[in-house]
Amino acid sequence: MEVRRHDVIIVGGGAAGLRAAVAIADADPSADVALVSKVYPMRSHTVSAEGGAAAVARPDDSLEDHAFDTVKGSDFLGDQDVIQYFVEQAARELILLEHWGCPWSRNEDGTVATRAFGGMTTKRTWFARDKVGFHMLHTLFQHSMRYAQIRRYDEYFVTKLLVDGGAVRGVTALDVRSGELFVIAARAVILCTGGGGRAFPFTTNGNIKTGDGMALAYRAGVPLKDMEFVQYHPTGLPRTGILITEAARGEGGYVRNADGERFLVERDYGVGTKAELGPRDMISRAIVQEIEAGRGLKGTYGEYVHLDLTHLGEAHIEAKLPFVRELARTYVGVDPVHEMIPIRPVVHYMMGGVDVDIDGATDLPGLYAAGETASISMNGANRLGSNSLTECLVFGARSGEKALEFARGSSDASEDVLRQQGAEEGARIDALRGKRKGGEKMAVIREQMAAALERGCGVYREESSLEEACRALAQLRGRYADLGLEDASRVFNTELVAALELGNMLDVAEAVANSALPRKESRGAHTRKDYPHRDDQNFLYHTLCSFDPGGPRIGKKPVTLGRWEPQERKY
Amino acid sequence: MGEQKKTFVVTRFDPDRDDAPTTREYEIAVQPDWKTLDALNFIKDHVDGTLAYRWSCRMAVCGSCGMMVNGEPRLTCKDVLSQYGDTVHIAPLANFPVVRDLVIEFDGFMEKFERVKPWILRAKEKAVEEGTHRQSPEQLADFQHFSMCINCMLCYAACPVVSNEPAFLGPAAIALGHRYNLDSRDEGNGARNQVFRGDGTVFSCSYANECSEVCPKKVDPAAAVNQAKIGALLDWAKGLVLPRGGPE
Amino acid sequence: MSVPAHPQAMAPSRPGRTRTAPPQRPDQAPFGGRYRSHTLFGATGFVYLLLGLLALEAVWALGGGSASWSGFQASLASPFMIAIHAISFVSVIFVGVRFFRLFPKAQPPRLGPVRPPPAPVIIAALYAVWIGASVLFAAILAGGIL
Amino acid sequence: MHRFLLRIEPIVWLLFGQGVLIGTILLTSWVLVVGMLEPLGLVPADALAYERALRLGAHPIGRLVLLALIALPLWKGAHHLRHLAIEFGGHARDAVVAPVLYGLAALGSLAGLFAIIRL
Ligand SMILES: Cc1cc2nc3c(=O)[nH]c(=O)nc-3n(C[C@H](O)[C@H](O)[C@H](O)COP(=O)(O)OP(=O)(O)OC[C@H]3O[C@@H](n4cnc5c(N)ncnc54)[C@H](O)[C@@H]3O)c2cc1C
Ligand code: SF4
Ligand code: F3S
Ligand code: FES
Repeated sequence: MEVRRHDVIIVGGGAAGLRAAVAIADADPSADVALVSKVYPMRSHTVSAEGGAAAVARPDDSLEDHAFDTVKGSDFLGDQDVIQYFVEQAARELILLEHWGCPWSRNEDGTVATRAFGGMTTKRTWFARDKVGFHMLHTLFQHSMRYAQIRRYDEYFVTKLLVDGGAVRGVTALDVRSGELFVIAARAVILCTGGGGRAFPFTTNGNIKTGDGMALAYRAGVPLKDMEFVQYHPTGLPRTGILITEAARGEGGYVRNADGERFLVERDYGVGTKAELGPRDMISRAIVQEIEAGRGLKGTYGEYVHLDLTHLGEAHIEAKLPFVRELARTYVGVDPVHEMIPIRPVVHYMMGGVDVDIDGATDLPGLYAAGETASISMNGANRLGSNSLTECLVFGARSGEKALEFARGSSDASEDVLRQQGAEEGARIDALRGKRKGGEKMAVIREQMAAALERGCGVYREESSLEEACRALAQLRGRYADLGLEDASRVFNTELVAALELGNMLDVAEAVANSALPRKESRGAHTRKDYPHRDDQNFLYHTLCSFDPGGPRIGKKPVTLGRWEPQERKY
Repeated sequence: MGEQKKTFVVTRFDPDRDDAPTTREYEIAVQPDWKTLDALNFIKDHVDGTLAYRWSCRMAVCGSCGMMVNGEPRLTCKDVLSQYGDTVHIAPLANFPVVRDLVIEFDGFMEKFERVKPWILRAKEKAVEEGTHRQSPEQLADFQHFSMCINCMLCYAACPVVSNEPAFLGPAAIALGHRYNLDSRDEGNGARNQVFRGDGTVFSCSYANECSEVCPKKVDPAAAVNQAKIGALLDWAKGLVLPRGGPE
Repeated sequence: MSVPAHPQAMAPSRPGRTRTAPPQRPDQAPFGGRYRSHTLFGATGFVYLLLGLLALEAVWALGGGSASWSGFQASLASPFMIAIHAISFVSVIFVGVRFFRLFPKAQPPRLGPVRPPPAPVIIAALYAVWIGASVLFAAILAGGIL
Repeated sequence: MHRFLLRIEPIVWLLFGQGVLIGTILLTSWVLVVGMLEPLGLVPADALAYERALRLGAHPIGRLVLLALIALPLWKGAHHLRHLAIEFGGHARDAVVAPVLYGLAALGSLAGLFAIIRL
């Protein structure tokens, strides 16, 4: 087995991973960075983000407002020291991106334009038309190509973290192209593998978002934090789950039920005068309630409501939301200039993730995480739209710098240990590849996992459905061990990769359901029918979920408050 | 709902087993609102787990799902299935070596892409403290559509020059280099124009315009390539009278 | 069905870690469907080369005195030569129509502070020049003026 | 040869482009009148008679136009045929095809220059 050595390994080439790589390369031009990604970096799902990235740029805005909006959006579960650092660094990061070529949309005077976003009190979301993630990712990727010291491993799938002597020593990575397993050794590893929305049936997430990094850390003994908080985005397309960006509402779109009513205005759903610009969790709940009250529309793929942009006019839609128009036309056959777009809440983002501190460091020395895969406790119980792209940059950069510092101060692992662990992992992968025709079907397990999550961990949850989900997922975990695969080829074996991803998603799914069960309150994205109110007395803490062969173990971690004490979340 | 049977003739190639690509047929029931990718995913999940292809975003933005559908380069997640008859041929993108089944070798493009220096080049980097550059909406409009490329490679599969001129930088790489040349924040024109005139020269393009015809993102790479020729020409002429300068 | 492309087409400089199947050209290349117009455009190269040589012969003949000029004119009067010119005429029109459509977008969005006019204006101007110059030049050649 | 071809490419392309643009504009009426109408006897007999033809051609502007009419189509033709050869026959023979075609265009242009000086 071949062993490659680097100073730092970054797993993931999305916004967080690329930013971390650039930060390391800038901090120390002699540092040798490996950027390992299971897809070519520009395919990372950051590419699909549409709406924008938040940072205080206007003179009439303030860091304090941004921080408070974020704290309040998080339903007071965000750590306020982290949020403070975030808002301070946000603008700097977006300016850097501007210098690197990001085509931000502009005001007439040549300054960067900003738009309104849900839960933000003012226009502070930077945008590049409605392809923000696309432009940010391509800018970052193209900029990263300048640095010769960033060594890319494109289409290498990381299967395991190598731990020895109480510290992380590297990873094993499957070269998807050749089917060969490599040991990549380093003194620090940063996980930037994105979220895991693919475990759910209806999601805005792409096929690659399978929670790999969360599962890697979890299996290495690092707890996952706040996994019960799964953000549903109110405006996804039925069936595909493709996202219609929140900017569609930011630019003035309305949400209407079957009777054409703007129910966010007509009824009290807690969004107050913000109406369509309210936060995602509240609007998602409002839509579900409208549908349950019989005011939804029925379609082939379940019930839905309407997003109405027709009053905005063709010119405005073309100027600000051209991609929304393209998506609606292509995927539901609707031209938003003339017709309303069918929408429903779909899984969008995981607030939870690998438990890290403000430096992105986990409890396992040498292991760091950033971006959606990490839970740095900035988003708490509910993320505000347009905060997470900036989060990827701010904490991607910081974790990069911290990981580099750590790597400088530690020593290399012994080659023998690495080889041996690599060989064991290689045997596991070889056993999985094309094994046992006629075992459990992958598609079946995947669909049942998604169904269990949807039933148990949807927009609304309750004791019985959560218990059922935990049971069903544990059982699926057992059946997964009996998976049957057909493809025995080494070269570009996508079935093998999908099987590894399914295993990761099962870990994530179990963590979500088991973390949600004991939280007997409603907070942010976690809404219990049986406990409809927030309970700061008993539940103002972060949930930790740790791996145990007998099933997930749940623990607690205090929330860092500071400037703001919890108060009722009203808009 | 209006289910319909269609036969998919899919190119298969496994270097471990096959000398050359073959085809395999799958007959499945398709839904009227499916894209071509939905059919492949159905086949993969329910008929033949060994079929290999790339995809991720299923919303026409990650650029990984390009294939030849009935001989035309298409982004399969955006390609409406109902436009085709009872038989649909799916093959890997033309003009690329094939790794397996519908998966093409992408590294050749990555090399070309890197050569055009697709990043901001300046004699002196601007400090973060100075804030953002000023760039008017018109200056942005100069290059914006060239920055929309998702690297899906459909243009390479359509370009008749790419078929025979292995060195040719090709439409997307040139469009992205040109995008930076047009960016008011960039000063790397000279360096990129040298690349444009070097091996893989922009002048290899014979303005077939098919790259622009097939581009799913309306990047209009043909415009970029041919604008780049004028840029490279002017820069060359300037080089005859003035000494060369600018960042590398 | 498909024709092989250059074996090195889009191949990386260092071959990948596994064997690949060679690149194929698009099915219709180079004659069919979308490539027909482009291939014909390229083929007008023959016509232009010929017309350039004929123009050279014409000027050479003119420089050689009255007799050689008449000889040249007589050679053009053969049905074969007239047919050649008829084909050439169609080719030249085809080149103009195809190229003038593609011309505007090949112009850089700006040269220094100068921006070219919008595409429809450029196309209109090209056609105006084409037709105007042709009428004028034809009138001169046919003895109408000068 | 490859290096040399790369070096001259911008100028060749410029001449090619002008061949397409100016060449087409000039050739339209040239082919129509000299190649078709005149041989068919559809223009007045004295229009292209030696005296008048020489007077027009020897005028400074006439000389320029005639040079363009010879050289530009040659470059357009040579460049297009080179591309056609690559598209059909592949790249291998380009090291022979390109010099021959461009050589022909260059010689033709020189001959054209000589021819108009001789007028
Ligand atoms: C449709 C959509 C729209 C959004 N819009 C917005 C918005 O407008 N504003 C906003 O702020 N946020 C938005 N978000 C959220 C935001 O885009 C994500 O949180 C962010 O892009 C995550 O970036 P990342 O770098 O953490 O991960 P990703 O971009 O998902 O990248 C993950 C990387 O990890 C790699 N990887 C994963 N597993 C492995 C493995 N096992 N081995 C090797 N590599 C691996 C992948 O190849 C990939 O390169 C949106 C999200 C979605 C889905
Ligand atoms: S230019 Fe268009 S066709 Fe070519 S890679 Fe980019 S997006 Fe795809
Ligand atoms: S198809 Fe090819 S020839 Fe030029 S115009 Fe496009 S690059
Ligand atoms: S799957 Fe991303 S472009 Fe088609």
